Amino acid sequence: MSARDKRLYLEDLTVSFDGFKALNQLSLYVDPGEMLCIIGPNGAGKTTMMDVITGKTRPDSGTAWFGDSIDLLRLSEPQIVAAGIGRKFQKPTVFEQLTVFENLELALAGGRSFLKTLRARITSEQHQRIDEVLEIIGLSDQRQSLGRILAHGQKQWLEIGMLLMQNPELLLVDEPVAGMTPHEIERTAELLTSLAGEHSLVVVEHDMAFVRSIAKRVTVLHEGSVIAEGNMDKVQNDPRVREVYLGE
Amino acid sequence: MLGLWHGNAGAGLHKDRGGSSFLAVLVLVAIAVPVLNQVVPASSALHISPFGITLIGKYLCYGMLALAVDLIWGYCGILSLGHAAFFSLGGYAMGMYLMRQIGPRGVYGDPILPDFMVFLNYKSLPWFWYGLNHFAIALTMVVLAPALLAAVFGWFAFRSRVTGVYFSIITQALTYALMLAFFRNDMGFGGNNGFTDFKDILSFDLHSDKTRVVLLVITAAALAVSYMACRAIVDSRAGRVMRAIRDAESRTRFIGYPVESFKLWVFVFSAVIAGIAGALYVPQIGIINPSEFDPINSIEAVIWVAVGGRGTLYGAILGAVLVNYAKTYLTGAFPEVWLYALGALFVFVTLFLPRGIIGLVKAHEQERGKDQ
Amino acid sequence: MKHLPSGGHKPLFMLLLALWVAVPVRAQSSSQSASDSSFLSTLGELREASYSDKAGIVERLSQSGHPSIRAVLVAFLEDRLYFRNDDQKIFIVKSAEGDPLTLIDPLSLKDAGSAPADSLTKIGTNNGLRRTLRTTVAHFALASPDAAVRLAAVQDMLRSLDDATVALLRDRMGVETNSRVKKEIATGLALAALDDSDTNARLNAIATLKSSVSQDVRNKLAVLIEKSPDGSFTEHDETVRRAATNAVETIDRWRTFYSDIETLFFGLSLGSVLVLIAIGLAITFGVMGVINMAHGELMMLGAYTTFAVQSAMPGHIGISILVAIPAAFIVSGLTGVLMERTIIRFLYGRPLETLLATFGVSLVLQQTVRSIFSALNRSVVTPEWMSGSLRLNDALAITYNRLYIVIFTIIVFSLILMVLKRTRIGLDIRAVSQNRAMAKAMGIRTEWVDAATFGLGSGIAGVAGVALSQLTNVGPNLGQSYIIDSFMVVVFGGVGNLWGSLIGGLSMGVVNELLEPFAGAVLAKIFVLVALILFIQIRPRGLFPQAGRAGEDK
Amino acid sequence: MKRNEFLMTAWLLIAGIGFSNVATAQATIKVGVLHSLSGTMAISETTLKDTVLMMIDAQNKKGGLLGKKLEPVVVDPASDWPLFAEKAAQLLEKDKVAVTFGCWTSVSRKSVLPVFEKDNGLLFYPVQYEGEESSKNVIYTGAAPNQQAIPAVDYLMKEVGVKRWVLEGTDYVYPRTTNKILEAYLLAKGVAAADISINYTPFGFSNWQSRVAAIKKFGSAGKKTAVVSTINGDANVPFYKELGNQKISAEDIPVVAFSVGEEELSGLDAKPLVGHLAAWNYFESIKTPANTAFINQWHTFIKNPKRTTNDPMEATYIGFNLWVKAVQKAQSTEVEKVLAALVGTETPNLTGGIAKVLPNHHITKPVYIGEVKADGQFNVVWKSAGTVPGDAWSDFLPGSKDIDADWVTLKCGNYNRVTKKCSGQNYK
Repeated sequence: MSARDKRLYLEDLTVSFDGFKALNQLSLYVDPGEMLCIIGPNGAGKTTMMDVITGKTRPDSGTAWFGDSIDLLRLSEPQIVAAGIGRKFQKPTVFEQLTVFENLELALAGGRSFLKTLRARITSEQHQRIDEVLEIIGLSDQRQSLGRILAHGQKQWLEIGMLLMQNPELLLVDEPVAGMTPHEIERTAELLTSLAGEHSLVVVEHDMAFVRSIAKRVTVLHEGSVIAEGNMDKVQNDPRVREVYLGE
Repeated sequence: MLGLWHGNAGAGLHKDRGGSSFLAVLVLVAIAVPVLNQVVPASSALHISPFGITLIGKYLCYGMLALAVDLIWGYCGILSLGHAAFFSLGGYAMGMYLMRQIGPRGVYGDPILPDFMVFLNYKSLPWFWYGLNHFAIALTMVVLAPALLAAVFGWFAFRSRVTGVYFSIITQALTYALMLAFFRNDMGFGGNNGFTDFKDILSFDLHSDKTRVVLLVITAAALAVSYMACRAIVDSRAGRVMRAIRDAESRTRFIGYPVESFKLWVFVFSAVIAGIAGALYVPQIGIINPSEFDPINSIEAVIWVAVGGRGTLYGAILGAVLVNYAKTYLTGAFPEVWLYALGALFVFVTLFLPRGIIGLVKAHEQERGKDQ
Repeated sequence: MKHLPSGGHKPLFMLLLALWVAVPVRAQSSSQSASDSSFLSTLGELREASYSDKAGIVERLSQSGHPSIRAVLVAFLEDRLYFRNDDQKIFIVKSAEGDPLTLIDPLSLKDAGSAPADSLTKIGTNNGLRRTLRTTVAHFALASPDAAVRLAAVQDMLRSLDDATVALLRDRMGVETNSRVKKEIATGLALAALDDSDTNARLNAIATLKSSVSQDVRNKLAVLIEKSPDGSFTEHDETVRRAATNAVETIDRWRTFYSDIETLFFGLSLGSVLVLIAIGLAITFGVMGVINMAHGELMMLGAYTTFAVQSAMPGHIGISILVAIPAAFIVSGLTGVLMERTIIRFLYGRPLETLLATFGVSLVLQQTVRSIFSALNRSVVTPEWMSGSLRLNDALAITYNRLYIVIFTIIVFSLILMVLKRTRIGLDIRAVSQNRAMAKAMGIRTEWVDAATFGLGSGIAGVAGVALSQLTNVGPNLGQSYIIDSFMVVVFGGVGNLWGSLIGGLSMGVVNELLEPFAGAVLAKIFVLVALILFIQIRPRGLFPQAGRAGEDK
Repeated sequence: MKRNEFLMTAWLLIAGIGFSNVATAQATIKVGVLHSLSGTMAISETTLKDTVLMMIDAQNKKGGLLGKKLEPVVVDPASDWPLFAEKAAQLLEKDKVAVTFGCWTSVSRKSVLPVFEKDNGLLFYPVQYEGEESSKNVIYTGAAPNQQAIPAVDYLMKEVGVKRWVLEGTDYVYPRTTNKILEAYLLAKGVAAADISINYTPFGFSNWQSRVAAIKKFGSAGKKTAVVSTINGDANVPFYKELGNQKISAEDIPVVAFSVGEEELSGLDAKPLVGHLAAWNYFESIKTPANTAFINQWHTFIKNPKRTTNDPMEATYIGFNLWVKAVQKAQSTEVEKVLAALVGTETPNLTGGIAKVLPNHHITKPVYIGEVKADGQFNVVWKSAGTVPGDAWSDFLPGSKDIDADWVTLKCGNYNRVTKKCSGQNYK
C-alpha cells in the first residue's frame, strides 16, 4: 500500500507467546474518521493487536505507524497516549477509589509528569469540558460518586468518557457493550457513532447485532491474521468466516 | 459545584479532620512535654522524666517512618519491606556526624579517628567520612543517601516493572544485604557495635535534658511538616494519580501517565522522610547499629501502618505510636508473654480491622451518621 | 622422624617383638603370675598420675607384653577404664552408658559382675594421651583379620612414623594381601625412604609417592625442595630435587582438581538446603499466593519434632530421624491446616495482608516453643550413619550429613512433583490454583483443597526442619534465619514453578560457595543478594515465569 | 473520631509513658534485671535472669538487705541494642533501681553505658568480654582477655606444642579485640605471621563447609595446629558439627573456645566435640562444697535437675554477693557509697579462691582449661596457680599498654601514664 493517507498502518505484525502465534503477519489499516469493527473468535488476536498498538506488547516483527510520521513501536505507553491514541479495555477499568469527576480529571489532556500534576489546578475551561463529557456519557448526576459504586454499563461509559477527555485521534474500544442491557447497548451505539468522523475508532466486539448497527467496515481476524474484510453482509457471507464461526 | 470540587481537591486541612486533630496533638506534645519536664518539679506526679522524653521522641520518629511507608503503600500501592534501610541510612549519616563531634574525647583520644577506627588500625579517615564533621554536610547526607539509594533501586525496579510481591521481596533483600554489609567491621561503619557514646550535637550536650527536649520539639515539628507535605501531595492531582496507579496501574498508563516516574518520585520522597526520621532517632536513642537494617524492622513498620489504618497518613502515625507504646508497656509488664500479645494483635487487626483503627472509627462514625 | 612426643624407639620395638611371640608366651604359665602382678601395679599407677605421667605409664604397659594389654588400652582410649572407689581395683567396663556398669577383669578379660556407676571412678584421658593411645593401639590392629581395621591402623601409624613403625610396616608388607592396605603401606615405606641415604632409593620413593594425593605426602616432598635458612638445599641431589618438584606439582594439580570438586559439592549441598527450605514456600506462596512469614517457624516446629521424637525413643537414635520425618510432616502440616482454617482463608487474594497475619503467627509460634522448650537450644543427636564422611581419597571426602541432605532433597522434590502431577489431590490443587471458579463449578471442594495445599506446603516445611536439625541449632530463632533465603529462592526461580525453585536454589548455592573462598562468607552472600536483585530487574518474573497471560497481568 | 476523644487518648498515652512513679517511701530495694528474654540472645540471657532471681530469692529468705526486702524489676530488651539503652533508662529513671544485673553482648553494654554514666547507676556485667574499658558505673565480673584468652593460648603453646594458629571468630568487637591481643601476643612469642590465620564470619553463620575445609588445609602443613575460637552463639553448633563430619578431631586440631560452656553444650550433641577445649573461670564439673551447694540451689530453684550451670552464672553469683557485701559495708544502697565500698570487697568463688574487686572495677578470677566430655561437661586439664587479676587495658596492644584504670586513686578509667591525661567514657 503506497498511498500514505491512513490514520493507522499495521503491517506484517507477528507476536508469539511460547511458540503460540497470537498475531501472524497481521496487516490492517484505518482511515481518518473511520469506524472499523473487528470481530473474530476467542484467541483470534484482537486484544494482542491492541496491546501492540498501545505499546504494551512488542511484536517479534512487523511495523506499526500512527499517521505517516509516528512509529508506534518506538514509543512507550504514555508517549503513545500523548500521540493521540486512547484505549478502552475489555474489562471496564475505571479508578474505583476515585470519584467520577476525578476519573475524568485524570484523563484531562495536559501535563502528565509528577511535578506538573503536583501543581495542577483545574481551569474553568477544563471544568466545562468535564461537564460536557459528563453530559455526553450521561453521568452528570454521579459526578461525586466513587467509581466502584457505578453500574457495569456506567463504568463502560465512564471509561469511554475518559477516552474523550484525552481527545484522541484514534480510539481503541474493546468490547464496549459486554454485559449491557439492550437499552444501554442502543445508547452506546449512538455514542460511538457520534464519535466517528471526528475520531477514528477501532471497535472490537462479539455482539453481531451491535456490530451490524454501527459498522460500515468490518474486519475478521482468525489465528492472528485478517481473513475477511468489507461490509457486514459481505463478511457474513464469506465462506471462510462461516467456517471459522460455525466451528466455534 | 465548582466550589465544592475545589474544596475536595485543595490542600485545605478543614476537610482533613483526623489530620488536624493529629496536628493539634503534636502541638500539644511539643508544648506540654517540655513544660512538664523542665518546669514541673521532679517530685510532682505530672513530671515527665528524661526517660519519658526519649520514649516520646522515639515514637515520633517511628511515626515518621510509618508516615513514609503509608505514603508509598497506602497511596501508591507499593509495599516496601525495605524502608528500614532508608531509616538506617539517615541514622548512620547523623551518627557519623555525632561520631566526628566526639573528637579527642574518645577512649583512645584520637582527635580525628573515631574509637573503632583506632581500634581497627585505620591510619586515616576513609574518604566517605570526609566532611561529615560539618552539620550542614551531614544533613545533606541524611537526605541524599536514602534518596540516592531509593532513586537507583527504584529506577531499576520500576523500569523493569517489578511490582507487587516481587517488589516487596527484593526490597527485603536490599535491606538484608545492607545489614550484612554494615555488620562487616571492614566496611568502616563500626561493624556490629555501630556508633554509640555520642557526646554532643552542634555543641549542645546530648545528655542534658534541655537538649533532649529541644530534639523532641524538633522531631515533633519535622513530623508535622512531613505530614503536611504528604497531605499536600496526596490531595493534589498527583495524589489522585497515585491512587489511580494503586487501583489500576495499566489503566493509568493508558491514559498517559508515566507510571514509573510517579512511583520513583514518591518512592524517593518517602525514602527521604524515612531518612530524616532515622537522623532524628539516632541522637535521641544514642546508638545506631546494623540491626536497624533488619528486615523485621521494615515489616514491623508496615504493621504499624496496617494497625493504624492504611491510606490515611495520620492513621499510620497513630498505629506506630500505639504499637510501640504497647511494646514498651508489655515488655516491661509482661516480659514473658508480650510476643503472644503482639502476635495476636497483628492477626486480629488483619482479620477484623482490615482498614485499621481509623477504618473502625470511620465506620463507627458512619453508623452514627446513618442513625441520625 | 621425631613425631612421637615422648618415649624412644627401642622400647616400642621390644614391644613389637613381644607381640610377635605373644602366643607362645601365653603357654609359659610359670612367669604368668609375676607378669600379671607387675602389669596390675603399673596399671594401678594410672589412678593418681597426671596426664603427662599417664603417657609414660601407657608406654610401660605396652612394653609389658601382657596378653590383655590391647583390650586395656582400647578401653582406656574409649573411656571405659575405671577403678572401684572402695578397694581401688581397676576394671574395664563393657559400656560406659547405663547404670549399673558391667565390669570386666583387666587381666583375664572375663566378666567380673557389675557395680553401680557412682561407686566407680573413670580414669580420664586428654587429647595428647588419646593420641598416644591411638597410635599404640594401631600397632596391635595391624594383625587384624579385618582389612578395614588394618587400613585404619596403617593410616594412624602414618601420622607418626618412626623406625619401629617402619619396621613393623615393612614386615606387614610381606604378608599383606589387601591391595588398598598394601598401597597405604607402600606410601608409608616410601615416605620413610625419602630419608634414605641412597639417591636411587629416594628417587624410587618419589616415583611411588607421585600418585598420592595426600597433603602429608605433599608436605614431605616439599621439604626436599625447600632451602634451609643458610640458603643451601636440604636435598643435595639435583635430580631428586627435580623429581620432587615434579611430584609436588602433580600432587598439587590433583589436589586442586579435587578441591574444585569439593567446592562444587559444597555448593550443591548448600543449594539443596536452600531448595529444601524453599520448596514448601513454593507451594504456599507460589501456588496459593500466601506470603507465609511463618514458614520459618513451621520449619522450626519440624526441628523440634525431631527433638521430641529423639527424646521419646532414646535407644534408637539411628531410626529416630526416619520416624521424625513423617512426624514433622504431620505436626507442621496440621499447624498449617489450622492456620489456613482460622486465618488465611479469610485473606485469599490479599497477599500483603497474609504477610501481616502470618508474621503475627510467627511471633506466637516462636514464643510458644520458648514457653514449652525454654529459650535454650535443644540437643538433636546426629545418628551414627549420618556422621562422618565418605572418604573417596586422601584429598576428597564428602560429609555424610550433607550427602544425605542432597539425596533427601531430591527425594522430597520428586515426591512433591509426583503428588502434584500424578495424584487426584495434585490435580485438584493445580485446578484450584489456575481457575478457582471453574474448579468449584466442576465440583471440587475448593475449601478442602486450600486447606490441603497449605497443609502440604507446611508439612514440607516441617520436613525441611528435620534436615535443618542435623545442620544447625534447634532453637526458637531457627526459622528467622532461613525465611529470607527461602523467599529469595522462590522469587528467583519464578513464583509457582517448582522446577524454578530447584534450579534457583541449587545455582544460588553453587555461586555462593564458588565465591566464598575469594570473597569471604559475608561478601559472597551479599553478592548473591545483589545479583538476585539485579536479576529480578532483567526477568521480573524469575527464572521460569509462569507461562501465559494469566500470570502476567492483574 | 471526635477531636477531643483523639486528644484524650493521646494525652492518656503520654501520661502513661512519661510520668515517673511518684516517689513513695520505699519498703523494698529494687534490683534491675536487664537480660534479653526474647530474640537471638534469649538463649543465653534468660538463664542469667533466673540466676539473679534465685539470688534475690535466697537473700530475701535470709531476711533481705538492710532490713528491707529485695524486689526484682525484670525487663525484656529483646536482643535489640537500642532497646537496651531505653530499658536501662527505664530502670534507672522510672523504677529507680539500686543496682542492675544485666547485658551479655558487648554492644548491649556499650549501648547502656552512657545511660548508666549519665544517671550514675550501677551495673554488674557478668560475661567475659574484650576489655579496653573501665567505667565508674560498671563492675566487670566476667573475664578480661588476660583471664581467659592468654592463659588458653599459653596452655596450647606450652602443653600441647601448638605451632600454627587459626583465630576464628564472629565479626564483632569481642573476637576482633581478643584476636588482636592474641595476634600481638603470639607474634611476641616468636610465632611467624604466616603461621597465624585470622578469619571472621557473620553472626549465626551456619554454612561452615568451606571454612572448615580451609582450616583443615591450613592445619595440614605439618605443624601442630590449633583453632582459637571466638565464634559466638548459634554459629557454634554447625561449626562443631562440620568439624566432626570432616573428621577433624581434637587430637589433630584442637579447638579452644571462649564462648562455649556447659549451657551451649547442653543444646547440642557433644560426642563429636570430645576433647575440644574451653577456657573459663568456672566449670560445673569442679567439685567443691560451694559449687555443689550452688548447683543444688539452682536445680531446686529452676525445678529441673538437668539444668546446667555455667561461667556467666558464677559471675552473676559473684557480682550479686559482692554487691550485697558492699551494701552491708556502706549501710546504704546509694550508688556512690556502694561504689566506694565495692573496691576491695571480697567474696569466695564457687571453685575456690577469692574474688576481689580491683580498683579498675574488674575482679580476680582463677582460670581453668577443660576438655569437652561426651556428657557435655568439662574435664579440667589445666588451672592457673592462683587467681589472676583482671586487666582492663591489654598490655599487648600498642594503643592501650600505657593506659591504666583506677577508680580509687586516679579516679579515672582511662588514664594514660605517658601523657598523664584522663580521657574516655567518664562524664564530668
